[in-house]
Amino acid sequence: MSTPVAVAIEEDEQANAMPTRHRGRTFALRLLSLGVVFGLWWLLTALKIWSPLILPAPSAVWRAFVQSVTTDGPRRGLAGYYLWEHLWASLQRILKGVGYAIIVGPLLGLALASFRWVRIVVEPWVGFLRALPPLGYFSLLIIWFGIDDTSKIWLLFLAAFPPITIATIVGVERVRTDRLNGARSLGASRLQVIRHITLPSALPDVLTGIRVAFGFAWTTIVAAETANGIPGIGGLAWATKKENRTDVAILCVIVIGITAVLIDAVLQRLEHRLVPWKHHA
Amino acid sequence: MSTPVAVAIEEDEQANAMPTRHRGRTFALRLLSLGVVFGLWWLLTALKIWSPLILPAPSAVWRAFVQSVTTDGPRRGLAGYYLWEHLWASLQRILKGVGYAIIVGPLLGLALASFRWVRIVVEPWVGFLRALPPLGYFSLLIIWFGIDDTSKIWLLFLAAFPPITIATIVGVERVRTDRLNGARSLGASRLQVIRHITLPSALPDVLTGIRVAFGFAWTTIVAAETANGIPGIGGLAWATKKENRTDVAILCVIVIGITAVLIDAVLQRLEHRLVPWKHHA
Amino acid sequence: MNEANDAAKVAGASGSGHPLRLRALSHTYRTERGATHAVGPIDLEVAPGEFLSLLGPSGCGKTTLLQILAGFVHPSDGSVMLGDQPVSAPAADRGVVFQQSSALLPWRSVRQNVELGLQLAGANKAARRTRADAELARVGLTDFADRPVYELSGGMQQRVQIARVLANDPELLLMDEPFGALDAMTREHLQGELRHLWRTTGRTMVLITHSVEEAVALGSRVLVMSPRPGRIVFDQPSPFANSDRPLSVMLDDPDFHEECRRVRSAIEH
Amino acid sequence: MNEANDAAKVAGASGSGHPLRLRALSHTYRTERGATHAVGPIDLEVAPGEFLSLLGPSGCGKTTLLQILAGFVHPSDGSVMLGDQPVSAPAADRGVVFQQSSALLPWRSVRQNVELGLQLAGANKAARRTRADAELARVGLTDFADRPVYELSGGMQQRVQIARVLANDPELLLMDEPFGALDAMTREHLQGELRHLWRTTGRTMVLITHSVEEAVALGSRVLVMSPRPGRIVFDQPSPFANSDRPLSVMLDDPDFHEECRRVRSAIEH
Amino acid sequence: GSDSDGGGSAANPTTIRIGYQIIPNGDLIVKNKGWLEEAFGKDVKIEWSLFDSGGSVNEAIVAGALDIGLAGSSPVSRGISQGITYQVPWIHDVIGKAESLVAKEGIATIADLKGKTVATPFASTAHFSLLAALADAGVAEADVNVIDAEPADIYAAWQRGDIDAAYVWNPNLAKMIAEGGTVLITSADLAAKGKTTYDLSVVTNDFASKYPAAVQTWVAQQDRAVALINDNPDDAAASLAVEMSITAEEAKAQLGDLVFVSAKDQAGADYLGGGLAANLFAAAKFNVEQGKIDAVKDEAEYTKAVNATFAAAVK
Ligand SMILES: Nc1ncnc2c1ncn2[C@@H]1O[C@H](COP(=O)(O)OP(=O)(O)OP(=O)(O)O)[C@@H](O)[C@H]1O
Ligand SMILES: Nc1ncnc2c1ncn2[C@@H]1O[C@H](COP(=O)(O)OP(=O)(O)OP(=O)(O)O)[C@@H](O)[C@H]1O
Ligand SMILES: [Mg+2]
Ligand SMILES: [Mg+2]
Repeated sequence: MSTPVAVAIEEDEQANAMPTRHRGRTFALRLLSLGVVFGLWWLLTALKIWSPLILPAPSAVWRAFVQSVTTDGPRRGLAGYYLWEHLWASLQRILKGVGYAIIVGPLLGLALASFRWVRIVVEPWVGFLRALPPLGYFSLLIIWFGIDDTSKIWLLFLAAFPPITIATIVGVERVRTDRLNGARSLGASRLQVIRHITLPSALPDVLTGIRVAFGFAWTTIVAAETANGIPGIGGLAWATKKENRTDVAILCVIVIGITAVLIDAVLQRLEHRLVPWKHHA
Repeated sequence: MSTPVAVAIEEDEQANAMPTRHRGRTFALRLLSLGVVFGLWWLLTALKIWSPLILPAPSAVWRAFVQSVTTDGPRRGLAGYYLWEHLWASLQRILKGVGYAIIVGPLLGLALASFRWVRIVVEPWVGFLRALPPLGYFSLLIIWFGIDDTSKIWLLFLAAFPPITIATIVGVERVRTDRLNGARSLGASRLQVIRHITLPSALPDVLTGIRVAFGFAWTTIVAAETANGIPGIGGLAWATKKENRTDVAILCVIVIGITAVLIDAVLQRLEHRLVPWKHHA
Repeated sequence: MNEANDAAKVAGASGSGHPLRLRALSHTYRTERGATHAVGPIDLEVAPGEFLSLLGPSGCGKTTLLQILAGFVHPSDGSVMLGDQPVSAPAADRGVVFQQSSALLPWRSVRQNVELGLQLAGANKAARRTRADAELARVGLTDFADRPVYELSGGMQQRVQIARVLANDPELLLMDEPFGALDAMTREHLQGELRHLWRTTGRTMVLITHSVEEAVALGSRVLVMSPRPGRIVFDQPSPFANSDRPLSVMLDDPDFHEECRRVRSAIEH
Repeated sequence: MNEANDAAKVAGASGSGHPLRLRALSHTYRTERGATHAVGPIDLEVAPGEFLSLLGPSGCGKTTLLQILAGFVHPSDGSVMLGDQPVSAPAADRGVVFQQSSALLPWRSVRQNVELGLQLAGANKAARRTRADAELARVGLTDFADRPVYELSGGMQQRVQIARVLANDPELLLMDEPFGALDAMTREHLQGELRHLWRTTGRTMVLITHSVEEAVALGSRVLVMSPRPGRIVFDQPSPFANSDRPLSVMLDDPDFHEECRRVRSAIEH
Repeated sequence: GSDSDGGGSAANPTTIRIGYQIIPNGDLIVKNKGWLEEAFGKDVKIEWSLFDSGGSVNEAIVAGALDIGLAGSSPVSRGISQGITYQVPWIHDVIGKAESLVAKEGIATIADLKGKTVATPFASTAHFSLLAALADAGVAEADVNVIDAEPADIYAAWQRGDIDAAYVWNPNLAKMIAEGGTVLITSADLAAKGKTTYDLSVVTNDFASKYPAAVQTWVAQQDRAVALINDNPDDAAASLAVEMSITAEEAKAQLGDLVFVSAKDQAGADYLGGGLAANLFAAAKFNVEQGKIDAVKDEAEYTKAVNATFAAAVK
């Protein structure tokens, strides 16, 4: 209630509340910080402190980028595919893996937070699963789901659902008692309480969980694409890393990072649309 | 305020509130679920659907375990170290990596949530960083920090701090306006508000972030220990996986999972101690 | 739960319902910092259709008692029966107006908040809206029907709560200082509405209030609780509940003043 | 901020302070659902040491006005000056008792909550404790000093808030229905304390209340606001602020009643 | 070995940092028997770091974290082409039947692989051999679906029938043959056609020029291991079994699939004396043709990077 000084900053950031002047300045500042990082990178490579095999110059990465989007004789893009084909292949896998996690995570979290026995039995397994290194059990997924996309999507799903589940549990536990009691004395059944009170109340937490999950999924993409990962941006990074083509590996890392930042921006925008009442929860 | 029915479940789970009868039943249920999973595992291997190279029998993993804690002629444990030496080496790396993240994550999150310009400049980079696949940039860390523990600890740190930072930002944004305003009109300076209001208010979120970070650090341990990772439980898993000693790889995965569950239990207990007011925030 | 609700709806208009019985009711909060004996022992019988006013010093256990009646808190001792059913969980037959308005849902508009109970019971859209708009008009918030609740003032939020509970037509109405945050005029208006509701529907009502005048003017029976642990130290019928005069006019009646003075002295001793 | 605070502490006892000046003050909330002109325009001058009672219908903008005076909300138009300083942010010279008690800190005990302001100003432990215990005694919560605040009843939490602000000794005291959740006896006791405080320290006070009696009995000047957008429609000195009689005794004074009636009619028109 | 004590070329470094891999050859025997520690005495610290691939060893050497490392001829050829300043003083083994192209029943020749899926770990010697085998059989790489996967994952995919063939090494190779796979070609066959692959040792130029005596000692111990393998394979297998966490029988079988060459022979024209440099240069050219690397250096660079003097000096 009110527009107090203390949260003024935050409200400014809401896209539709931000005056154009601010947006312009934000953009300029970000560009500047990008410039500084690039400049530092260029400087580090120009000084030749380290071999270009470890930290290639921006120009080398740029050349790799050009290669990745062009055809030259027998070479078509990199590893036989154009950069966007690699990216799109990975993106599809991530969207599917995280997509399933977005369905399963909240449901599981809800079940864990709502039913004592489910929690006692299942929670340790979730805790167990969420700590397992993908590189340690990927072969099992391959034998179960094949070397094609299914096993990769499973791996991404397994990486993505635990943060969503945990966030949901935290969100559910945070729901105000008054709200639950109020609904029950309006006649809500247990399921109705979950649908009308618990779920919407936990929504901001679930959305945060989804943001974290997307980040995790991206960090897992290389592991998921170590087997039959071409086309795939992670598979490309892996294959070229093994060949010590650091320029391509860095190109991949940059593309992955930028894509992830863009997805996160979309998610944050979605959050503003879905839970405008977040600060009044 | 009060002990309403709706949260009775949850309060039951608090260790000090749980009657012994319940604890016994909890234990029995968990043992049962463990038994079911083991039974399934045993059945799957007894049916010999897949080669033991992919899913070794429980007995094979048990033999690997015995090997890992015994010396037999020239063989000392596995890969020259006993199981606990591997585990302890990894644990130390994780504790250090996550430890630094516990210092940096909340501070950075606080800075990001409190200062508009910091946020505009730094947040995209955090978003960038948290999506980067460790396998994609580990070589850079090796060149910068060497092949020994430092680069591994950096990798674990880089994996652990983003979830803590994000959780802190979310926690800070959630602080009630009344609380901030109240403190300011009691004379709190900006720093005092952060110290006395913002930080404690965000503490439950920060702790959740730390739990997520620990889990994530464990998933990264194999990647961190692909180079010069012996002794180390992830290094052992990776080296033996390459040799198709799946029994050892699965042993490592189980040890990692159990350790992670135990650490998480300690963290949850800590949470109960540190923020008993969590449900009244 | 739904059966009870339907039964209440049928029985409601005729003024009948179920008697409320409290037997050796007592509650102690146990926390790490030790135990707080908040309320009881209390023995009490409330006939269907009574309007109970409950007074008592701050912290004497009024809210605790109300939460036990609502089914939110399990008493550590004794029992509560509504008719021949023990009260052990919240249900639609007992509506609650909370002391604070944190029970409202910020993702719903004011109207949607008021519609909640009807929606839960499966009423159709048109019926919900008609009923909600009627209740919103009753509490004077027609203009704010489409606003989210967090854009309302404290008193307005309190009125949304009242409308929400009234729309649900419970057999027993439990109110924890519902008019505490309201200005005199709005308050008097809502007091009138409440009294009208009570007279026409014959619902049983329990009203916690800090205003002796309000307690005496509205309640058909006035109860006063002792300081913590709260017990009933005063329990008398009030003759003014059936009067048609608004509170401001009653203030001129010496009988009314005399009654208020008696209640006040019960609180102070 | 600290200087102002210290200055206030010295100046306080002598009854001096800074005048408060509102010029063409007005505020409109802008949200996605459109604009709500909540309050104003208001022109007002408050001399140091005045006790302002503020009345008005629910939703007329009282809380908004108080939040502007506190520095929480930037008015969309006009200005507020305390002495020759514009009010633009919260500071220790203006203490605030909120309408709801959500400003208390659940991780601190009752005493630690009351000590907060002193701790922020760097007072030592012993001094803090002495002062906090004195304020807790004033509001009758000595027994609960070591409890966490969420184990207290609604009215008790409200009293913690009052103690917390009083311990900080602000030059200007802004109170949003501080006694709303209190029973008559506790309320009367705290009214007496507040009046005593005002008399002995000469602090400037602004009290939002829904009780016309309280407004007339405590305020040296009574203001009534119109329905939204709130403007000042009644502004008169009240002679009862300097009386020593408690509210319950004043109720027997016909002059007092007459005054209340005048204020009430201002609200109703 | 970065520590310089006195700078005299005869002096030993205070530490020698060695990157090893789990491959059944002399390096693991030297490690297991502690021969280096024995030969250098207490004043020199030997640091063993385990690596998972030649690519990682290349990285660590560029990072200055290693003095001596083990890598396959493919990564070494790539490393020289990319300008890593190291040299090959020793050949750990010549890959024989240890790496082979194995196919499902019904695929009898390499030409039958057209339109089929073949897996191999990219950037490995096996990858190189696969491409060489395809080129040799006149099968265009584009006509075969060549996919990248780690050996363990290849075996998993093989079991499911997701792939039709794979170029891999032991122990997966042996498993796949035992489960009915047909060997289409082995690295030994390819060696006969001039496409030999090796497991090589590399030492940084810095280290080699600063501490030639140390490298000499190191090579001598490697030769001792080769002698042990050839003369007393049971003893050698016992050491390998410990290092590789497998049984002695398995270790012995794996040894049989590799070729171990003594120092004397290594110094000859077939190996360090000329053959290897030509092989590395040819591999680089092949890699450029295949689009795996950008450019080839002068043949002289490859010659310079192979150093037969240490092997020749072993008594
Ligand atoms: N955060 C907000 N966003 C939009 N409108 C608001 C907001 N807060 C208050 N309002 C509107 O401003 C008007 C004045 O509100 P305010 O809280 O100042 O009233 P009040 O006089 O304190 O009422 P009460 O006595 O009920 O507490 C109301 O109509 C309310 O709907
Ligand atoms: N959750 C709790 N844990 C421990 N003690 C509690 C809790 N809630 C209330 N109490 C204690 O129980 C007693 C009664 O509280 P209750 O809220 O019922 O009082 P009340 O009569 O409603 O007071 P008020 O008029 O101030 O709202 C108080 O002393 C309070 O400290
Ligand atoms: Mg109460
Ligand atoms: Mg208000």
